Amino acid sequence: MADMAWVPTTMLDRKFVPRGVTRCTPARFSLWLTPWCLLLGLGLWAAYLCLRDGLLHTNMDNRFAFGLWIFLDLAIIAFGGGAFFSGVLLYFFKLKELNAVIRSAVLIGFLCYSGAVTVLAIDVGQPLRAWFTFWHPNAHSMLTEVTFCITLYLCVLAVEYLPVLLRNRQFRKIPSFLVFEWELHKLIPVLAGIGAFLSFFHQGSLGGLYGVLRGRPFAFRESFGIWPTTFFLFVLSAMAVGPSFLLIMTRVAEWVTRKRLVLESVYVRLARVSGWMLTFYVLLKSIDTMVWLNSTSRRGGFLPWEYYSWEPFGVWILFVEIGLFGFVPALWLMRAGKVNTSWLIAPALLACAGVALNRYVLTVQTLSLATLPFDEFLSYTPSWQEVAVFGGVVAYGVIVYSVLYRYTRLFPQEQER
Amino acid sequence: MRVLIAFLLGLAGSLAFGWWGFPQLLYQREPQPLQYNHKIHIEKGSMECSSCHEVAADGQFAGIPRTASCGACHAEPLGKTEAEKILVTSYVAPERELDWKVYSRQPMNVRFSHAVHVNKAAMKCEECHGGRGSATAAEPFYRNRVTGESRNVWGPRMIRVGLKPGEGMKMSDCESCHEQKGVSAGCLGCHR
Amino acid sequence: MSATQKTSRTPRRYGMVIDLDRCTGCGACVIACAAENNVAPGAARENDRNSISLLRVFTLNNPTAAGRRTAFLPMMCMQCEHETPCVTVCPQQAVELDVLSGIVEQMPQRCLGCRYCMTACPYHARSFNWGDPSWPAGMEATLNPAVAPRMRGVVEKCDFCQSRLHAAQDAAAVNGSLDPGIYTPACVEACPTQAITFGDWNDPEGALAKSGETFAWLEGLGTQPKVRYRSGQNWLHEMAERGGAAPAKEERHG
Amino acid sequence: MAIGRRELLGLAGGAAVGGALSPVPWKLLDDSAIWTQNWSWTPTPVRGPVTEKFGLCTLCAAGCGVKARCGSAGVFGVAPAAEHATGGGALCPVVYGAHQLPYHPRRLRTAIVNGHAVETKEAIAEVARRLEAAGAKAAILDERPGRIVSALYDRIARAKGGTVVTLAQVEDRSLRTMEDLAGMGPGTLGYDFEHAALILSVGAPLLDSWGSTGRMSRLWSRRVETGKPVFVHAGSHWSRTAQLADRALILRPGSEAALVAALAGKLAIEPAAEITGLSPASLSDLALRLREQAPALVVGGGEAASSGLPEATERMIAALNVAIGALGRAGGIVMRRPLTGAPQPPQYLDRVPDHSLDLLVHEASSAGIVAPEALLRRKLAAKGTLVRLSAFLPEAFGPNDVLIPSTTFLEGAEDARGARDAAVETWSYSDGLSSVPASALPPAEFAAQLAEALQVKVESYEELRKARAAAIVAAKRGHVYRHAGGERAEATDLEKFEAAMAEGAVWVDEPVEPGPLRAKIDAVDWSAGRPEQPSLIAVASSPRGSLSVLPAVPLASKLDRETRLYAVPGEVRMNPRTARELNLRPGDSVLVSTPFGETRGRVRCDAAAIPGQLELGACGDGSQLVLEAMGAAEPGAGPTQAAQIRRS
Amino acid sequence: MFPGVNGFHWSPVHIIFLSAFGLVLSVLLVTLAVAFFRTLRDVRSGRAGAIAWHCDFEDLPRQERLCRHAFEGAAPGRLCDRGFDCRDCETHPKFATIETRWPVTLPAGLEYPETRLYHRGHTWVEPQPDGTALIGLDDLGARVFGAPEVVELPAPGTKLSVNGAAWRMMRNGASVSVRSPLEGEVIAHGAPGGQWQLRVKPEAGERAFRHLLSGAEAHAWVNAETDRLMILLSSTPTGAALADGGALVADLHQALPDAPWDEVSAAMFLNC
Repeated sequence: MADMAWVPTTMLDRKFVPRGVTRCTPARFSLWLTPWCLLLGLGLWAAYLCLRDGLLHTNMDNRFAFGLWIFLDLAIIAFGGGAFFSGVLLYFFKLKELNAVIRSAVLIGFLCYSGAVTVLAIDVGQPLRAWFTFWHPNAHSMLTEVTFCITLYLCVLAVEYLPVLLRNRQFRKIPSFLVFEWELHKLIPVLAGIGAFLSFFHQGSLGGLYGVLRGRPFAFRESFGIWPTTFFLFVLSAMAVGPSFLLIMTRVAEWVTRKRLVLESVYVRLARVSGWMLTFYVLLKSIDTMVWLNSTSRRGGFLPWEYYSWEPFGVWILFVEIGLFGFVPALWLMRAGKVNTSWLIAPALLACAGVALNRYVLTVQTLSLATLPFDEFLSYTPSWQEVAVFGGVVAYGVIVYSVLYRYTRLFPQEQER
Repeated sequence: MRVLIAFLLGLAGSLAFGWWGFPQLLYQREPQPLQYNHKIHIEKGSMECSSCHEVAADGQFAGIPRTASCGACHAEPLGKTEAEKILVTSYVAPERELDWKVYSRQPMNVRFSHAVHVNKAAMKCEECHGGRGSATAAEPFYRNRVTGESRNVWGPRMIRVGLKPGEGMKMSDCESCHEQKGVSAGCLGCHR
Repeated sequence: MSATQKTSRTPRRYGMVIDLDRCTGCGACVIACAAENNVAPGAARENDRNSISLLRVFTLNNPTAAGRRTAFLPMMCMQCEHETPCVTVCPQQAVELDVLSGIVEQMPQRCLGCRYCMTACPYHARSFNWGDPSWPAGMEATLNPAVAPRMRGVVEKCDFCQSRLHAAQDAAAVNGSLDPGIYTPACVEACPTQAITFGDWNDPEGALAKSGETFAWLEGLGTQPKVRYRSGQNWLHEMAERGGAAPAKEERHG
Repeated sequence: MAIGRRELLGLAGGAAVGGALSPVPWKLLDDSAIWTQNWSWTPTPVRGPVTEKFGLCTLCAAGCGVKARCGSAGVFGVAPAAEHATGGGALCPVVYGAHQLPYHPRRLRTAIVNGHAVETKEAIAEVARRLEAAGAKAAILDERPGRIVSALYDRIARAKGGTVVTLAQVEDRSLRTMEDLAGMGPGTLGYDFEHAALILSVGAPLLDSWGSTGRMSRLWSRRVETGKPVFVHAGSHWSRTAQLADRALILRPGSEAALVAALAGKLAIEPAAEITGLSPASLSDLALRLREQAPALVVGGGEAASSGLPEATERMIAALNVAIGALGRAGGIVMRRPLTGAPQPPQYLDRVPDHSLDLLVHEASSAGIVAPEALLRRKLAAKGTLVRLSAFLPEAFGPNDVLIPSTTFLEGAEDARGARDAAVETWSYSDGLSSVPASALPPAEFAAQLAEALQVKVESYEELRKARAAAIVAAKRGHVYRHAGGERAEATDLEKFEAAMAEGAVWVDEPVEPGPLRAKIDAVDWSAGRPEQPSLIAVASSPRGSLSVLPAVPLASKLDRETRLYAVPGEVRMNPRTARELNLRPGDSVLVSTPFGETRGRVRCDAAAIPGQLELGACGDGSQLVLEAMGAAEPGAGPTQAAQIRRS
Repeated sequence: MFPGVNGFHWSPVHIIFLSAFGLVLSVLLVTLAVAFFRTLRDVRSGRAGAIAWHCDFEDLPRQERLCRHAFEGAAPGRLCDRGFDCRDCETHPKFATIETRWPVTLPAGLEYPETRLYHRGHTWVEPQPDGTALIGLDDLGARVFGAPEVVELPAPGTKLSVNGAAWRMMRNGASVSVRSPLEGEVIAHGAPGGQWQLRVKPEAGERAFRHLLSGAEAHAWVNAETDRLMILLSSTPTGAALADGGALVADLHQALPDAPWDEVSAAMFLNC
């Protein structure tokens, strides 16, 4: 497509576009937004149906209490882990290249978490009572920990993103905003610290959600300290997949905006960090699987091959998750410096697919397997409402990211070209 | 400077609405079918609480008596009061049930056992219902538009402090009394 | 379990022993339970996976050659005693193992409907109100006044007919005691062959103590269920030992 | 002071801070949570005192006594009456939800004549006119003969030259053949299971709400405790009784005659084994035990959802009973005194010649016991009309039929005699417990108004009831069981008797000393043909009695569709291998056709089903078509039919 | 969660759980509070202007952050990392000694008298004998912005910081805050439409004027600025072509009414 004149034309639009960077015309921008707005509309309509008549519009039932929503929530929260991990790497391990991508990371983290919380609000039978978890917390329950941490972390992410918002052309006209932004920017490492603390807990307790299920031998894991091993595996996998997801999103942003947003060294750094974490995660996961298959589930009276003797959950799913989506991307990402950087998106996608598959298996396969001898294997397919609601959340993410990319400076290195 | 004034104006406005306007809007006043006079029944009719609100032998609590039990004495008007005329003409004669607005009506999922509290724990009615038993007229009934419950459950004021008996019947009121007496019933004790 | 529940009387641990040889799978208990607990008649969309069934009777086929071909297994909430899966996972303490009666009590008015307890329960004893329960016109007159109908979006489970527990406690309170004693839940009253025995596991001379050798399902998980079963046919005992169901082998038809 | 954007921002900030410090957000948070508990569309029960009353269940002929819990809005719960002679503390599953029948969506509110609504009075006049016109070709179908209202029907029929008929329920078929062989009147024989050591049921669903559930359940409990009686079931498919029986003989469909002949010694073991598909060893072992484990008896009657075994097979079963000495022996088939004061027992509808009736008045007041529609149509002449006294709108009714609304469970004044299989007669009555809707006519009221319209002088219901009570007291036999206290009393004094009966007590007759009875069995034809073995057979799983009540009780879906305990109506259950052979997949909608009709359903695969058999759920809505397809109207069509199935 | 609610009891798990989250929440609130009060302190102590300039400087496009010595070729292409505050920049004296390499002539029609010192934000400073200094808009700035409709001058007595916001000018929608060339206290306002806008009392000593441009350096800088102006105007849809050597029109605003003046004036006066 010819490189059109990329100068914003309408007055209002030009007032907000940061100076010195070029953005497409508002017409083209709204053309880009329309499909996502339609998807958002469809999602809102499906959500309205679920809120009006209750969850009978979904295909979930008493045996499949968790379905597509919980699986995808866990997946996008794992992908949103890139925010806290790149924050830690930048402010504590001083990896200076990540400065180019930290604002986009924080925004992606915020969108993933707020999207997940919105889907949870619809997935819960009585959204108006959501505050009960804060008023009558059950400290033993993993879900209480998740609720507390995610709500707090959403505030932390919002505060972390505030400086970027305040640098917008119109907000900076009020000098005290700029000064507040400057002072806050100096304290960002503190926020990154508590962000990491919170993320460690809720990524972990999302994993712990399944590990503590004494009644579901497929998911039950022995405890290491006071948490089941899935607690630590989820944290590690979030750290591993966060940078990869960031790499993918930045590459997609470059492809959509047809601009060079970050330097090559940033991609190499992200890939290498993700590679190392993924290797560490896959090693621990293999050990944990061995322990689980041979001792934990046997004690519960379940034979290992029972879990994998039904279509479509054959033993292949275990090897795909650890092998194809585990070791292969890990080794590929670790050789980031030497291989062609533009191909790095492939192992990143594999890593993300691996973590998503892990969440899928723990959610859907756990519930489909029989726990009682006279049970039968069950299957579940999501209804259009479930897919539409999640489509709506993805659309919300894309719309907000596009708007904020246009009106705030997400990529400092963007103007280098 | 003007921004500060605007800020204070907004603050004062919303505080005024919150503490004075909102309660007016939240509760709607509903009339009782007739002005029942407890005092005259106790003194002239020489009755006490359990003659109408009695706990049956099998533990069932009669609650507000039905028209038939009023009809037992009031087949014809005994006195000259307006309320009694209404009772006889439009309720006892056509045997229509009185639609009383109950001040201490708890939601459907709450199980308050008068048998346990009155018979076993020998509590006085006044401890929870306050002076309603000796009132000469039915006090005005306010219903919360959102929850549908009577205002006597939350209490007359927005802040639930200094509540006299009969003014607050929320879960925390029952709990504090149970805590003092050291008899905690757990969820199953009071919910059904 | 709220530790500060100071017990005003000797706590009971209600439980059941169900004789699988007596149960003929007629289903009287299922309908009596639904009528007692104000469960709405199932709408057309409700099937065996999304209906409100606090008590369900499973059909067990005898994989071995010996003994009767089928046994029927009534299964409701097991009121698990140790590390109750649903109590430990509920984020807002809507489920509580009651110290005074051993019943696992579900509070529909505090339940968010997050359904985490339903994934935690290995016995599938919990049902969720996927839509608003609705009765045909006029049928509200047949609602049991002692039980509060639930609203949409909350989880429900068997609580050993707490309405009858409360009625028993009220009756006992009139003559001075707080102990509801051994009352009769709806399914026990309805069972034509008296297959379900309800009693108190704390009571050494009670009906449960005298019910001989009993077994429970999924005992390996260590949740100590309080509903136990009894049967003379040992193929049932063997099946109860095993955890998850083996893949559907060729069923015995002869 | 110019109001700029900054000032508006300040104002909004102030309002926000003020709002957070005011009770508005926090009170609304708490109130909205409470609002979700008190939604106006979540119904709340009516408060009020709870009382317990005793009543009579009229859903089927057994007539069990029930304890009803009544709140201020009517009956809200049903429980067994511990001491009732028939119920005896055990009821069938459906009665626990029957108190919701009065509010069934298909409740009939107005009378319907020729397709449009009329006043009940007019409908009665129309029925009277048609009865007048039909003369001898009119019949009144009374499903529960021996009640007081049956006497009214008897008088009306006799006055106009018509007849009173009844349905041959699954319990009647075996007994009536035995009564014919023994040359005794209908209703004079009963089963004495309590003393039996071995019960062989040929197709009869004994443990599936057969006869009166209470009696069979108590029998099953004694079986579990003492090991007696031993249940042996011979049938063509794994019915619930077969699954629970100590020994189940699954024989080739239609080969019951060969089995009975072999057991009676009239057919050699090898050919019989070859015809029935059973092993010779099991046949000879059963024949031996029938004679050794005395007292043993054989119960015929076939499946509930079919017209029962062929007449010849029933005669063979009666002869077998005589051969093993079960007739007239304790623990076998015993004599039963007819109910004192009851009218002449009516004849059976299936013995009425086909297409011989111009008018059939079908009194199915309390609930539509599954009278197969096809059987009624078959007995009516081409332009014959069906008059139905029913509390519910039937699934299908003819253009010139007459429908008259009636009372249902616990509404009208009803009385009930002993179950057909009982060894002794009982009698109890109860006045209605819940309010009768304006347009509904209790059966007694209907009979009285019909008699008045026909200018036939009949006594009133009260007088007949008093006469029956006086007759029973005069006979000085039997005892009265009172529920309240549970104690027994002599039936000697009329006032005490009537007071007890008004409270729902039950009168039980004296059992007859089992003396030897003779029956001519030499005339029985023992020829047992070889049924051809169709590749695919259809089987109807319809538990007899209460569960096959139409319309299904609102909560009955908890038994089939919502828990899969029984066969799900509208579903065709088959073994996965059979499904593969017919290349059908679960969920396909199919059309099952048999020689007598066809029915639609959805395929469901289940590893526990028998290869080569299609199991159709035959209770609840849509079961009329299934019954017709299973030959419920064809005499002797047998429980299983050859079937073809294709995707529809 | 709070005492007195449903028989709440302080079990160890609750203590750990709630104290952990209480801690995190309080850290978050404290961070926000610290940032807020530091801002108040900065605003009150007048450092707000400097801090605001520091943030703006970071977001200026690259070619606007060139070092002063890049114009006359001493350090071509070098970016300034101190926000144009050369007063205590140690590399500035080194570059100052290198003599200029490129002959510099002023574009036609612009006069930049020698007596004045020039600031990168297109303002000139003229020290007065009585120790104060006059500040006004330089020729290029005046031509670009033309006659402003509204001018908001800081009240006498306010303290200005180098590169901080001095005064604000608005003209049909394009509003610009002019950078202050000096650090000091405003003494008096100039007459509206007059040569100079502010009289300021600078801090003592030569150090106050070290970061201002004068002479040939200023001329080289003005040349670069006119080139930048041409690029800015040419990329606008109007595509006005300024042929080389053509004299600059007195008021560009009038000449090209539909140019994106908000963007162009922001670029010229170093607004972000």
